[in-house]
Amino acid sequence: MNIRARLLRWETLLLAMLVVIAGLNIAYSPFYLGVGNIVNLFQLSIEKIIVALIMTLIIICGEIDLSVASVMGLASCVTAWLFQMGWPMPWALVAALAVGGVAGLINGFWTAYVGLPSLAVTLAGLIGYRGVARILVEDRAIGGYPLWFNNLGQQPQFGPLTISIVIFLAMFAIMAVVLHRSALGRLVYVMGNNLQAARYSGVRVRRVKLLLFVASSMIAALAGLLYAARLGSVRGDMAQGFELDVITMVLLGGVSIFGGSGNLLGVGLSILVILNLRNGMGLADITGNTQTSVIGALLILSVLVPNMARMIHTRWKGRET
Amino acid sequence: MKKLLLATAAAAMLALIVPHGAKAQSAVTGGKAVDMVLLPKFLGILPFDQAHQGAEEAAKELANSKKLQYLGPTPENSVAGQIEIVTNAATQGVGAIMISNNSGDQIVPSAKAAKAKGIKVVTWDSPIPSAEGEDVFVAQVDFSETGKIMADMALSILGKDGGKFAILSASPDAANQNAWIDAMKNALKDPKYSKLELQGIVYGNDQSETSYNQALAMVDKFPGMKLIMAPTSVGIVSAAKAMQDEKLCDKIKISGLGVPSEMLAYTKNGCAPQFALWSFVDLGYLSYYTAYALATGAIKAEAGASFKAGRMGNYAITKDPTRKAGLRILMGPFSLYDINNVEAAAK
Amino acid sequence: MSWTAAQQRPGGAATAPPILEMRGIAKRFGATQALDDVSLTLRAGEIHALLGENGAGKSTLIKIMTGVYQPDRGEILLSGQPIAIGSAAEAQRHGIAAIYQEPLLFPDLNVAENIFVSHQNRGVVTNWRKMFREAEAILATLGVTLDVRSPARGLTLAAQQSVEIAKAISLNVRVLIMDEPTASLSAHEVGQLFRLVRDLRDQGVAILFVSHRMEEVFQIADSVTVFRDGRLISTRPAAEVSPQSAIADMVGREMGLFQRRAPAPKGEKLLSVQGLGRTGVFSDVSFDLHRGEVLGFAGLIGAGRTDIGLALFGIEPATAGQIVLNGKTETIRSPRQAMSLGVAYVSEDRRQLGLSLPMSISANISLPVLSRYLTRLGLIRTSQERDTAEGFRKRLSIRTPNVELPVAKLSGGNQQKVMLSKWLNTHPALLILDEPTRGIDVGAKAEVHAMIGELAAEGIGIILISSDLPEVLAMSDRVLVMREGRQMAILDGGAATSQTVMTAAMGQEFAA
Amino acid sequence: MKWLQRHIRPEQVRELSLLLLIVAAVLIFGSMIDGYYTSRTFNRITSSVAIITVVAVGQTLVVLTRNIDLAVGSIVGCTAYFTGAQLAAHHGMPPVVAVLIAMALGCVMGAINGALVAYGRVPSIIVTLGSLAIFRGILIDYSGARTVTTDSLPKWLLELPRLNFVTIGDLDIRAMFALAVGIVLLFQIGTSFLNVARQFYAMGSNPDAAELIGMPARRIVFSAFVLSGTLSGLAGFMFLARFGSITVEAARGMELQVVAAVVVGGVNIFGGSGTVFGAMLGAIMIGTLEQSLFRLQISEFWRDAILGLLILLAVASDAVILNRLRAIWARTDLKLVARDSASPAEAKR
Repeated sequence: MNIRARLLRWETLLLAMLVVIAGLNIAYSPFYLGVGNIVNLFQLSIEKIIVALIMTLIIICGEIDLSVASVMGLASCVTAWLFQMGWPMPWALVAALAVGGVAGLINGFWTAYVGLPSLAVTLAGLIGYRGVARILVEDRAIGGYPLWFNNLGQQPQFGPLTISIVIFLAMFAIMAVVLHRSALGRLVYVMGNNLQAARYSGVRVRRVKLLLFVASSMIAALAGLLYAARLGSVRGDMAQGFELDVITMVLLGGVSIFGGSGNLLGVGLSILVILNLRNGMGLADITGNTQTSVIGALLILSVLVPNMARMIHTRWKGRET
Repeated sequence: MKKLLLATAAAAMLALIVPHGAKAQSAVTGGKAVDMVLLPKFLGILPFDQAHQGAEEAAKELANSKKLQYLGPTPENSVAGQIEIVTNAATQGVGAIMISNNSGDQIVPSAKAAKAKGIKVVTWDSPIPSAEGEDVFVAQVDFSETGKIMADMALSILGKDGGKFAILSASPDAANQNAWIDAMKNALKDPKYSKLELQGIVYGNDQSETSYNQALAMVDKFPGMKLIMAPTSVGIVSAAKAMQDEKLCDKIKISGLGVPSEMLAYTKNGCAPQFALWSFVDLGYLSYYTAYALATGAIKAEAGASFKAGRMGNYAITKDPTRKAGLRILMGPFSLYDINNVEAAAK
Repeated sequence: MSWTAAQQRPGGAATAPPILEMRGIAKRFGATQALDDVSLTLRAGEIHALLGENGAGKSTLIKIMTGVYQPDRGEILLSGQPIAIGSAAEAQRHGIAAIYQEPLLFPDLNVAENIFVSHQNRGVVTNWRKMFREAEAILATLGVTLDVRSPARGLTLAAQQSVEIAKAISLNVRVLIMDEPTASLSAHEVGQLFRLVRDLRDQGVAILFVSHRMEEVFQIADSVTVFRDGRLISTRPAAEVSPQSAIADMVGREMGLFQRRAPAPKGEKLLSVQGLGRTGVFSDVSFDLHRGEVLGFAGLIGAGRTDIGLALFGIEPATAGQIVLNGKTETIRSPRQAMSLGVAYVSEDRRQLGLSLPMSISANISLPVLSRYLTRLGLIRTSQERDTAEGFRKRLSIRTPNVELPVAKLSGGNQQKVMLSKWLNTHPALLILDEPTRGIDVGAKAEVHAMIGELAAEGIGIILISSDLPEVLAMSDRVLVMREGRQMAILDGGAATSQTVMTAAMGQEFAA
Repeated sequence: MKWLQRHIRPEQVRELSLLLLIVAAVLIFGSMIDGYYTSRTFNRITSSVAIITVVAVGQTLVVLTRNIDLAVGSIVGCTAYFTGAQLAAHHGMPPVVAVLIAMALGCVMGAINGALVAYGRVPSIIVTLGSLAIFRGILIDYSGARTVTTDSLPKWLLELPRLNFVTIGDLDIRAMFALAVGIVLLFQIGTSFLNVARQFYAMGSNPDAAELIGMPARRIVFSAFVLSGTLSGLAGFMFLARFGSITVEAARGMELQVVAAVVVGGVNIFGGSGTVFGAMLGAIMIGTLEQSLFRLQISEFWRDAILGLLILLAVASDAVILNRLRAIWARTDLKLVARDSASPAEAKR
């Protein structure tokens, strides 16, 4: 790859954005560079970015999982409900992960084995899993978990890092290896590019899809539990609406919604861009709709500006000859 | 001069209702620079904006050179957004933060972290249920009182013979609505209200379209229902509109908590003959005074402390009887609105 | 079928007025000079064949003529007037239409609408009844029976090509460009197509005909132009050109046409199929295949040849009959299982079903047997992958700077070789080749043929499904002829001639 | 039967299976709920789906071109609020002007999306995910946290939802529902018979081919978004009329309801196939489930779980029915083609 191609790469653009945003943050807020702030910056969105990693694989594979936020909610509600019923916390956690796995099996079964579009299946899941969570906790807020559980989400365990951040970093490394070095990752790309060709090459496409949906839901369940640990209290609306934020991160990372292209480096950078932007704006007392509008505009501009540059470039070139 | 007289008169009157055990009032001296954040449940809703006005008014009176930051999340991101704002405020090391808590106990870890950094955490409108991480809650009204008021309104609308009614709430997770509904259920145990029969609770998620559809559906689901009690300003308007559109106002009345300017038409045409609310402007004003007093060290967050909150007069911190723990400042009282006073209040 | 220009009209059309003149056209893509000072004249009532290996610049020229690309230099004259063709729509307004090698249909629109979709002056409102009627009429002149109301999704390649042709005919064009229109047609359909092309020619349409099938070119063309490496090598009346000289011009050296493969010694019995069938698709197919044998599958498109391949490979499993492989009765249910039994199926549609185009050559080749390239942790050993790919690059002379290149950047012939490599890498005992030379140039074709011979000699049993009859005849030891889902005959190499095969394919039963 | 199969394709009766499912749902609910078959039930369902249906028509057009418009909820909210504010300020405004204002505003917002997608070449999901937030943000700023209240609106507007278009026996067909059905009919006929509209299908079916044969690809995508925006604007007006009090939260999350209606209605999310009629049936299907579930004597907390399950079942059984139909057609097709192709060959001999 020559230098120009490298410069025009999506990841380079994201890196440039990240540098600019970090620079502005440093310039405008004395609090930005504090260790506590940097930890908070991750910590405040840690569940979303964990889910964004597996969502990357799902979208590259040409599918989508809209039910992740509801599964997050469901998992935390299952734990809360079982805990309230008197289960020991560890078992309640295991049960919640298992419930996540079941949700993934349901998504995967209808998508891979019945052949329904994943958008439709997981849209039903978005409503349905949230509904099950609601049945479990109704209008209650359930708290009072053992201290060790709350500490998992709230207290630093590894130097200044919380266990969630460590899980995220580990999972990023694992996902990067899976996506870019392993057989599964290769199959994910192949299926996203051309599902029929994969099938005609003897790839067990159904099994791979099922696996991805199960992984997606189980990771979402884990993220839901981390969220519950961080907040220390569980309600029926846990993580509601997170799916759009997660998908935004993945798309800004340069992953095509039609599957087949994108990489984890891009998603990692896009996560950093969004988190730093949010943090910087938060420290500059910009919140609410202004913040979401800025991120929305960034999302559009990040694709629009390079496109426009390319168009102008080709038009100029056309004039030369 | 006249104003001053009025204010003094009001203060004197209020001093009478200040609860027992009030010590001598601490003086709240203005002119100190304190970074303060007012955090509504989310942006774009009238009551919170009114509270903001009240807080600004207080800020001006107290000549705080630091600008009051009115920061809030978007509605769809309320919980996570509130937590984020509290956390960032802690990072910035502001002096005080005033939260209309929409996150139940989920905000506790971040509020505790803020408190640990020496930030005064005042809640208003909606408290932290467990009171952990909270210095004091500025209660608009007594939450048990709310239940009684709602039962009273129901009885006065339905008449002595009572009748069946149902509740249209916000979301199942709305802590103050849940508290009020519980209070009402408690109140209903009083034989005075024995003729009132609660048929069920329905949720409109504080969205006008959902509330509207839910109100219509209630008509079918609860046969014989004569009243919809909606302790939410969004729900009550939508329910009233729904009954009006279906020409059911003769059979089914609407009541609850509503903003007079939004309810005017329905009170006038008899769909919603009576409803209640408190002044959000005053609530914002009082919250600011409280937070400022705490942040400047004029008072301490402990039962018995009292202070003079500008035009609103004297207030004291007491234990919150409606929660297991926590302190509160009770603003009160309710304003009841009906055909006689709604027009004036709507202006 | 004739191998020379026997049916050519005397005198040619060299004197007819030129309709479209391309003068000194040049086009460069990055470092590649795709076209270099090319001039070509198309005359009314003339079928002009354009020959050249893939990458010779034929497609670029066609795309310039249809307004997809703009030339860097040179001018285009239409009836003597210089014109600019800025877009496909503009080309259409000038009466220039093209039929591409890969059908460009709209899978969700029905057949009739596909035929009329590019009409600019369809009016405001669609008159479906009229459109169906006209579509049926046009297809009838083509001798094709299709349900014009059915969506184009799911049509076979041949049917799709028929729709493309119908589309061009419906436009009343003055210049018709046909880029490999016969690539997926069977001999019978080709005959009908040629009848139609001649009709168009007689109506004064100028036709540019691109094909890799020599015998067809000389059957129909009035004049022949050969491109090589973006340059025009020769333009001559067809009568003065022989297939051999044309090929020499194309590749720059002398080269033989299809050599009949010397029959290899028959090995033991590999596959025995008894009464194989799939409900509603094909039925009662029985044959044996020995190691080292090439069994040709001939028949019209849609006769069920591909479906047998798909059944043996487990994509669309058979519902009746018996498959005995290596002496064991097997029920093949999935491609995975088929592969484990040593079956490989090289699909006819390399873009849709064969390759993952944006991915590298090496990744495509290793895909079916990825497990072979894994470390114990399930990671891919890319160096080993690359070595395999390099091996095949040498063995099949795949022309590419390196094996990390995306397959999309290769020419059709080289893509086909990648496909072949991919399946050879599974070390198959039974290799099913479905149209292995569709749309690839003469040179590559010869290489594929040589490869088939080598593989057979190594003892692989090969099923060769092809609509290119000379190819089937030259390569096969025996030929199985299908018609409408039924097996019509199995002809021994000696008995298989174009005559006997066609008769069987058209519905005459032979005693095998 | 043969004749039927020759002239009607499964794709054309695609909506039939959904219609059957709706009828089945109504029958099942009817047997479970007392007094279900009343004009009131009909009214509840039709009124609740009218607005969604109008937006779903626009969404269908966008989805047909292989795009998606997630900004519709924000557009509906913005137009409802803005039109409401204008009507509150100018009571004498003629109804037509109010409708036009709403549609014009929606049109402008749709045009912004469309321009970015078609001419800026930004994927639609990115554009509309962004503008979903931006439009809502503009609305929150513009509103100054004020609510458009019912009493500030002119009387004719408030009476609009109660207006009957026609009354058949006990059934009142409300004007808003009639309007929605009218729009569906208009666009159904348009997309079936207008050559310009057929290009939407072509674009979504094979964008490369569309461009190659000289279709104005960008203009098609652009106009799909403009139409979606305009229809959302109209829906915004209907929203204003129906709900009266408009906060900045109006129609938040509607995009998911609309996408659900479109997907359940059988519009292929990857473009090229599906009809606006199907989208309406999808909206009616979901509306029926929602409204009927409410009538069941079950806990408020059980509704969403059952709704999710029913939507999944609807999509699945729809797919199953359609596949069955296709299989039946394919089998007869084969016979027909076999017979047809046999004849010319024999004639030749």
